Amino acid sequence: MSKKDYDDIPGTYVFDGTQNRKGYHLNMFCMSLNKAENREQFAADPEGYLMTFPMTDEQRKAVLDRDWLGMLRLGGNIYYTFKIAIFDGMTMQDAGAAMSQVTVEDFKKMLLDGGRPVEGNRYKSEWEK
Amino acid sequence: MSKKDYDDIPGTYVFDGTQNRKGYHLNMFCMSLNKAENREQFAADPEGYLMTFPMTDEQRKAVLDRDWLGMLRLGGNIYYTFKIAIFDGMTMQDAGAAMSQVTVEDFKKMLLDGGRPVEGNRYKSEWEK
Amino acid sequence: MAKIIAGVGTSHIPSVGAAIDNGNTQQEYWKPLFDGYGPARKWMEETKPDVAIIVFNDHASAFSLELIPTFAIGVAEKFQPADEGYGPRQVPVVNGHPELAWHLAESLILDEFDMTIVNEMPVDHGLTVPLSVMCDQPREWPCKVIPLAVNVVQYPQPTGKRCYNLGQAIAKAVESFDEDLNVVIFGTGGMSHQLQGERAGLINADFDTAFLDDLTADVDRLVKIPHTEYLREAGSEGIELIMWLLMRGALGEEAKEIYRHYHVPASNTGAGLIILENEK
Amino acid sequence: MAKIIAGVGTSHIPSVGAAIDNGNTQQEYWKPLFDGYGPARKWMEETKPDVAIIVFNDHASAFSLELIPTFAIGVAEKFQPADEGYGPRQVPVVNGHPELAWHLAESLILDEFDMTIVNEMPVDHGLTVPLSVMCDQPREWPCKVIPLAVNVVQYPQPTGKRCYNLGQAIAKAVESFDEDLNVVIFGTGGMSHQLQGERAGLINADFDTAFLDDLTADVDRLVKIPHTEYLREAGSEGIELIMWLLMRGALGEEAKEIYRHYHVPASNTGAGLIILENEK
Ligand SMILES: [Fe+3]
Ligand SMILES: [Fe+3]
Repeated sequence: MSKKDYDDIPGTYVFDGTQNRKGYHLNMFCMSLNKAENREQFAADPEGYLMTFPMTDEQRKAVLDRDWLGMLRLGGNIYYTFKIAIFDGMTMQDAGAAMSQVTVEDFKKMLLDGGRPVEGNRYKSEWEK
Repeated sequence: MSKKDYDDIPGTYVFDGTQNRKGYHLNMFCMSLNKAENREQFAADPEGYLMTFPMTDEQRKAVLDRDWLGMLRLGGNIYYTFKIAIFDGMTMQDAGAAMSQVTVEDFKKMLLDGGRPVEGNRYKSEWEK
Repeated sequence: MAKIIAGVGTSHIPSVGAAIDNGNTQQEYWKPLFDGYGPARKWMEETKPDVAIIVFNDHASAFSLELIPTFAIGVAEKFQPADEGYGPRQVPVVNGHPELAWHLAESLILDEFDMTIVNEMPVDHGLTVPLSVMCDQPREWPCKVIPLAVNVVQYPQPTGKRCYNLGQAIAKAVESFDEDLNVVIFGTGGMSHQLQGERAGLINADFDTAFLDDLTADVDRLVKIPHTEYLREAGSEGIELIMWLLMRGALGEEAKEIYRHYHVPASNTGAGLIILENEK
Repeated sequence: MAKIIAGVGTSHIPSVGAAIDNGNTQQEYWKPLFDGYGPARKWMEETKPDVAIIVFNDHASAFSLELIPTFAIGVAEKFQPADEGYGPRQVPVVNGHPELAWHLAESLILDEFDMTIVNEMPVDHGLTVPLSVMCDQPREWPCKVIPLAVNVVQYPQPTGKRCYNLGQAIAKAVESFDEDLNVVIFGTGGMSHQLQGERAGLINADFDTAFLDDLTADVDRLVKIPHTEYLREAGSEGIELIMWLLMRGALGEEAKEIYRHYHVPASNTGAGLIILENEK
């Protein structure tokens, strides 16, 4: 796909058509967890339940490993992958800490201090320094 | 609902919001006949199958009686109610004849002769003469 | 660079599909209609488009009253023929063009058309009959297809003007796609017909002929036809003709008519077919 | 004649709903946020709107990637709270206003907005949390609700400009409804937040404050903010703020700010609330 002007935002996975195509079935699995009976099935047999969706093995592994960044890279959409976090009883802070690879305490503290500042976080080039 | 400028077209049931609200469940029943298993159920027990939809008794009766005009008046949409005609093995000419209350032969003949003319059929007032 | 090379307008009558599927096209009733399809099929074979954008309406097959999109674009890899109540038509699966479809969806939304993006959609006679009209009975459809479904089932349909403008935006979006593709756009449905009510069977050949004429002679007039004029003059289902305006909008102003066929009756409908080519 | 009397902008953070549902609003973490909601709730109680048009986004609850409408208007009698994965929120059912909703749907489509009309839609925190923010925990919601769902989950979202224009068309449509109704419109979501990726936790209070200011001081600037600026400056989910522009478009140019509250953090989000009133 063509280059987009949002490609240079660091640490951000814009869910565009390319990501949609990659992550379609991964996200549809996530969505299925809206239903209590599906949550029960997934709890009882995670691997077996994942096999009922035509996802890639890499996507299934990312789900089983709770590799939150991996899921985004494989086409996951945060509004969908967060359903797995809900399933696990995690909060948005837990998920945010995992994706930004800090402890939950540090992540919460950053938010109490006003959140991650935009300064220094606008462009990939700023992260490469 | 407010008066519409299409209200004066004779013999025509414009499926607007008012009709949608009236006929919603009737039409959703019709739509269900897209599925083979539902067609089987409807064939085996028409009344029982109709009771699984929250339609009015009047709507159920119109379906059972194959009262094609009645269905339109009760909020049916032709793209939906035609599913019942398909179920019955009827063609669009059979349904057209029933709704315009002529024999199928006469209806087909009218079409072969170029169809119902628009002259004399534009306004309700033309039919009232 | 991709480009739209031509537009096809054609009715999408279910019984025309059935006549093809059941081998009845040479019967007395159907022969005059299918004789007229011959040259169009030849044109299609020679033109060999890479992609057909097919503007059609769903007839309570993929969408129900639960959710009624005004414009829905199909971005999937494949679209299966729908079961409309008789079992699915035995025609080839419809292969999509997800790259171009996503490019269109993204361009159109940023261009302020409020598209619904659809990943799963069985396609009914509205889409498969035009393919049969233009391609007969191949083992595989000869091109990729991007389905563009327009609501005509629920009043109010989008205006003819809005459809025309969407066509223009599609042409622009196709031209910004970075691959050499020849694209044909189909506008389907119509022409005059009324399926419902005591007025069922209405056909207005004068209206239809003027519509065919003005696709090249006076597009402005067509774009301004209000809904009630379609309902009154072309029958309640004649309003499907707005989909032809979407096709027309995607062509250049100077597009030329290169073929036309009109026949009454095909089932309850005035059956039209037109091919318009852009300047090369 | 119906009229839009005011607009409310508010974040729709799930954990704010949970804090209310679990009786935690007086905890140290939540108290400053909820203290600021007090005057807004009082305003809501005194204003007693008949109908609230709530502009929100669905978060993979009613809609999935199967079908993504850009703008969907709910015309049903009732909307049930959705199960988002924890079981549905224990809040009252949301009662619709089908007459006004259909009037809006018909007017907007004829006005060339390509609405999707929805008859069945469970509503998630995007809609119910704003009701809780403004009405606390009543046995019944104090007004009818027309849900207007905007796609923000799939890029590209509609532009801020398009949202603003839709708001303007809604105001016009409301005014042509033939019944005396006081209508409030809610724009929900935002403000700055990023839920995903290595940059998760981004909050930009300066951006948010300028946005609140310019809802009265410089709407033009807001309407022109491109998607990438939202993504970069307000975080990838900060783009939900386009829904506030839809609300703003439905108000008169001279609308006045009568209340504002802003607090960081609420979960991972800059939580904003604003009330704008039309001239009487
Ligand atoms: Fe059709
Ligand atoms: Fe949200």
